[in-house]
Amino acid sequence: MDFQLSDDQRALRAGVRELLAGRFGRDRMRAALDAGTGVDRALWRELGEAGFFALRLPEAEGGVGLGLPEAVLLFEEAGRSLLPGPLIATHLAAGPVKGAAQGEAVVAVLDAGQPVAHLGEADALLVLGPGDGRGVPEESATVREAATVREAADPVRSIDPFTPLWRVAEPAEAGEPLPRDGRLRTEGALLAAAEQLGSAARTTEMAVQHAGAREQFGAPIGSFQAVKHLCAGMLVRAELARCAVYAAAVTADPVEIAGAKLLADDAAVRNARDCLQVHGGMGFTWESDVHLHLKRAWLRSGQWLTAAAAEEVLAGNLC
Amino acid sequence: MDFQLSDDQRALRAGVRELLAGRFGRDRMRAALDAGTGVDRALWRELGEAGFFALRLPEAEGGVGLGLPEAVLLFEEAGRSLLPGPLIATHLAAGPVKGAAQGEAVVAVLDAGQPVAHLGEADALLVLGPGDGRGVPEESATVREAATVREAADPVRSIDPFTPLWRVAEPAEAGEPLPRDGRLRTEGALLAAAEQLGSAARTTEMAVQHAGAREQFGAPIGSFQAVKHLCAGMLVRAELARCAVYAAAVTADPVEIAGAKLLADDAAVRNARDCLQVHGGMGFTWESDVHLHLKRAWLRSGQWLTAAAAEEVLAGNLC
Amino acid sequence: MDLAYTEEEQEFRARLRAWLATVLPALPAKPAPDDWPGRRAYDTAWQRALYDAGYAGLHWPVDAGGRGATPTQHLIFLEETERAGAPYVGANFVGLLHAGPTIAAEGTAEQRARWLPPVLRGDEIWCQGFSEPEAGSDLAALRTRAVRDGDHYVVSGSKIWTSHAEVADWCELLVRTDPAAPRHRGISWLAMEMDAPGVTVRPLRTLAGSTEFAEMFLDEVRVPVSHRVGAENDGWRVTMVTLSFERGTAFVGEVVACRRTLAALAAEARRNGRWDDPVLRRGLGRLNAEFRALWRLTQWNVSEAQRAGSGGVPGTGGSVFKLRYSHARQELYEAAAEVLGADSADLDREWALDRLSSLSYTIAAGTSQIQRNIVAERILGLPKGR
Amino acid sequence: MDLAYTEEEQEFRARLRAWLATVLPALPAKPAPDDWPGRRAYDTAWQRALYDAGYAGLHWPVDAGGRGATPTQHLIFLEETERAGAPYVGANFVGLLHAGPTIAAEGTAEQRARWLPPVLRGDEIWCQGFSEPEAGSDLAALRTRAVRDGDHYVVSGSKIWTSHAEVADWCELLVRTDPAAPRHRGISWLAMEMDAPGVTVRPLRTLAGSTEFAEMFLDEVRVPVSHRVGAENDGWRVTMVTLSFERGTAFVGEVVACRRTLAALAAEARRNGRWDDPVLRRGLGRLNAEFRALWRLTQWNVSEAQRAGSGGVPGTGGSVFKLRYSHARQELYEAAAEVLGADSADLDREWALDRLSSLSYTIAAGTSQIQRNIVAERILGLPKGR
Repeated sequence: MDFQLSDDQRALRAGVRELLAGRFGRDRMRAALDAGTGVDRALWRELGEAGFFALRLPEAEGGVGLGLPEAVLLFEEAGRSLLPGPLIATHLAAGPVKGAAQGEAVVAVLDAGQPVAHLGEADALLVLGPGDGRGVPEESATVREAATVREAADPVRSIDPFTPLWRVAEPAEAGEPLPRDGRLRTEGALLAAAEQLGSAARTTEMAVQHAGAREQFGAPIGSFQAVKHLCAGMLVRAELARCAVYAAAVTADPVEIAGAKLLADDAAVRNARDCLQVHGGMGFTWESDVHLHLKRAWLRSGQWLTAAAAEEVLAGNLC
Repeated sequence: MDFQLSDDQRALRAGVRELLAGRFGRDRMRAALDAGTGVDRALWRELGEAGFFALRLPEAEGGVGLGLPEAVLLFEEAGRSLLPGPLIATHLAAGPVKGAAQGEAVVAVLDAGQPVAHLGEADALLVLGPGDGRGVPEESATVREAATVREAADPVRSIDPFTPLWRVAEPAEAGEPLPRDGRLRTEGALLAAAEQLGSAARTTEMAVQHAGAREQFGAPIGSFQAVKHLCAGMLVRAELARCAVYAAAVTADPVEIAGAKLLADDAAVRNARDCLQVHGGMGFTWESDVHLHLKRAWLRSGQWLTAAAAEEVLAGNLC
Repeated sequence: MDLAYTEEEQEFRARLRAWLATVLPALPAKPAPDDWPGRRAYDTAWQRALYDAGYAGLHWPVDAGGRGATPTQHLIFLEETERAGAPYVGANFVGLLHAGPTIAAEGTAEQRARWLPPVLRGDEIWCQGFSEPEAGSDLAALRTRAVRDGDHYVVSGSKIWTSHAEVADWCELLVRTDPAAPRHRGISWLAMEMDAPGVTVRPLRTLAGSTEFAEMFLDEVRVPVSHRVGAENDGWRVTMVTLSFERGTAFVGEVVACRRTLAALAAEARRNGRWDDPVLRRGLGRLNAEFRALWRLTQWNVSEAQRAGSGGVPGTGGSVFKLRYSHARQELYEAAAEVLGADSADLDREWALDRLSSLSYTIAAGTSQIQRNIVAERILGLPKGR
Repeated sequence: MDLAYTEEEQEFRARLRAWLATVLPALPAKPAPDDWPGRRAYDTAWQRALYDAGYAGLHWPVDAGGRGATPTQHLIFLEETERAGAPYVGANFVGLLHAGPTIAAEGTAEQRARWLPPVLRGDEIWCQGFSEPEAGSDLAALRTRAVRDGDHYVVSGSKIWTSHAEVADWCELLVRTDPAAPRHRGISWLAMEMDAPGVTVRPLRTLAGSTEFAEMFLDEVRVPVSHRVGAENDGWRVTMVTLSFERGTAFVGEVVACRRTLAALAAEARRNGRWDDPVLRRGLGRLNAEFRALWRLTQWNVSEAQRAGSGGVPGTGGSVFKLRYSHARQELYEAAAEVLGADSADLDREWALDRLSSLSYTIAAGTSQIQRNIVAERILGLPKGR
């Protein structure tokens, strides 16, 4: 047993972090926010070239041939950097959907009852089967063209400025069946958990940085226990979520993935909340990045596997 | 509107506090604990003389002729002082059960599914009707002799050293019907909430006293924010519960009583927990009084109206 | 413990209710959130209506032009106006609830005569210039400087979190007049005209996307010395006297509104089927207990203030209320998100924007951390420090 | 990220499992909690059995008589013994897990030869005399005095929270040898014989009604200077070196036990019908996530220690674990009380006493408040102070 990152995994993580810092650092991120850019097609292709989407495709099929643990490291970095776009769906569609692996296609996801993120920019739609994560086995997903679905869809004013949402009618006709093994929902949940982990770790850093720099009452606010203990709680949440997410990536066990999603959702939302509290009034401004983490964390909590469904999976596992 | 204690109410509260300080101060309380005394018959009669049980009986029937608000002040003091015995049941039985009003009789309560507190010392048993607080209307209670029930009962090793418990078989035959208005369960819940409030306020005082006196790292521990904020949270819980309990006593509204029980249970249990945390290792000793408050608070949370039932009552009220 | 209203109080309520029933239907449509002139006009028209009906300055002392109402009458007023859906105090907030009372308590006869009547009539709007970017929780660390130049102060610095700055006539300003004095001793309270040269207002966008607040930049703004209320360097005491005496009514309307929201959430949950989830349903039940108790705590504090007489009660009791209330209200909107499910991501759905705004409750007007310090030190008497 | 055990580790596990299957059925009945001689005999017999089978001092360095096992092997050992229901380390705890490693790291050759073998063989039992009534979280405030008198120290003072004091042979004792020095600089580490004149042990009753701990009163107890480990006045460093290097294995058995308890709670809830309450059921599901993650965090910390080599890892990582674990375990017993309903008041029901004991988890061995300070200051680098 060696439950630590391998040298290759560390190198992979460092590479993605560097790529995102260069291509989607804070200035570009805020510029994209101001411009209302959802998916930047050029960046999407660069992500494709970097193997973001083809990561788990076999090398024989033009992929990188890596596994879920490596994918989790990538999506953790995406969560840290607030990278927008339907990354998970496009990653899951790599292979079956033409162009997804290369970042030529943008693939969004349709999960019944949920608004569709980035429908306006998507080429194709992954339609999840009705498996609800509560023991009902997941049915095979299908693929549809985005354009036809968009015709009967209405844009929603999204709470997350980086994630445009569309409300769609339930799809009447079936799409193309996907030659996958019915694990899309659980894999999606795991990758969303990885994004949440990245966000939770990032807001911890932001809170610590602010607490060390901001002075009130003649001292850095981080020297007051009230602030100090908020930050400590954030680290604990992020680190426990990290172990849950990494282990779930190694085992790919649906129960472990449910636990990872539950803890990572919790860590992302509560850490963003605490980060905002540590930032005080400054955290309440649009200028601050804290709210971008919080809003995305809220959205992700409702996607792929909700807390209620995850808790039922985890309870069912006890018997 | 004048939602503050009247002069008479203040005098009543001061009187009871004085009575209990004299008759059940800390030394006597600990002596009773060491001796394993449950109900002290002499004290019970003194409580009777002071009007503890006859408080709400009309003066024409030999009572004091006061109402629920005054009763709540009395039971709050009982909760503060850790006074043991089936106070609520005896109070509720005053009038219908001979000797209860005077403190000559000890009346315990039988609530289906619950262990019976102080059965071994009781003369009579108030058998609650099956109304469950969730909207099922409360059926009339009955009264039975304690001795016959005791024959088929087994003593339980009680978590609260002041509250001996007995497990009883469900009563086969009905007892004497009680000429009351089917409000015993709600009134019992309110008085239990008052006891919880007294306990919550007392553990707040204990924590503050300890935090001001105990020095660690060269300063009173109450000067550290971590301890300070625990104490502040305790006061907030106790004061909110106080307003809920007092208002429920004035209105006697079952929904308001459900809210009062819910908040007072929460305040008593969580304040005792936080008080223990503030006391550190010393709070973990038998010598400390903190655990006596916690154990009683746990017991009371399960009596008369549980959190689950209270929440359903309060939810039902929203529609 | 008496929760029944006196005959006089009931009459007051009935009269008010009758008046509201007459005037509210005739109100114009509410202006858009970013239409500042429209909002000013709307809010001041409502203040004028209150004035004409004898409700302006209800809680102000009679000698300041107010009605000298009891705290309970003020509570009834706030409860009934909220219930009836009357306009909120809005742009009149600072004038009626802070600057006005400060001037009434500490101003000269001349100052009272100049500034108080226009507030009551809705003729003039005030904003507040207290917070600064570098002085958030630590208000006394404020740096905006005022240097005496003859019969004027020359004021430079910046302020933040100023509501209605775009349309205010006056600003109650805390400035440092003696940089050498201990932090709390070198501060003065000034009334600054918002159209004075050197005042720049820049809207501040919040995370809710709105511009409810502004930043204010002061570049050598000249303020007459006669616009100082209280003695020079005594501004901290002047403003704290007003801040620290309240009558328990600060959140009356909000609690009423929260209880209405909670009932609406239950109705929506029944409609969309989520009511069948006991976790959600019992959570709403618990919130019902919270807000009912917060209402009772309000009545408790108001009754205490009523007994204390005109002095009001120290604001520390307000910290107990604010601590619980701000967290309960945030939980209310989290519950709303649960009820809405996936629709909670839709900003056009009810409660979605409220959820965002509610994030400030544990920060604004004293963070929960500061409030806990106040409760622990000033009510419980725990030692200061650390 | 590799969760698979190596072939060598799997063999180690298989051998251990086979051995446990042989010896456990032959164990005598467990003694009563208050039968101290019986408990000593039971625990030391088990240690002797481990010694004979080659498992004693598994994690000790070979040159101290240990087996030099890797952290992962130690994890496997603790996991398997807990799973199999083997006796807990019990009375051997301090000797094997603290005093022994301290002597191994800081003792002279003579001291190692004298004290280590009897610990490994289960011949001698140690207890710990660190905490004092006036020095709880603030351990360095200890007051027990040791005054040099020729080749002895004369020790007077009192200690608290000493487990197994009634039956221990030796006590690892922290004493103040230089009252004039800064708090951390005047402390020495002594090995004290428990039957020395002047040592009085008084059982300390906890809120659970049991006497797991004792107070120890020292009245001019003479301890040979040769029983001091490390230099005079260097005892703080001596003991912290041992405390601050752990290999992530501190709570392996406990996490395994919590997961077993959780499954048993689910089974009981199914039996008594409370499983149908979604609030309770989903709460158990959430605890499943917690304890699964705590198990993974354990494996993470152990793997980190394994990579770090013989030095182990700084104990700060342990603070992250302990913070979450102690709260999760308290929640576990609150869930147990929910499952039991009214029966939770019955001390003879399973989990009722555990619930009481669990109240100490957020206090003992560093309160959660102290742990948060450690995490904030030593891991996150926030400024000390306040």
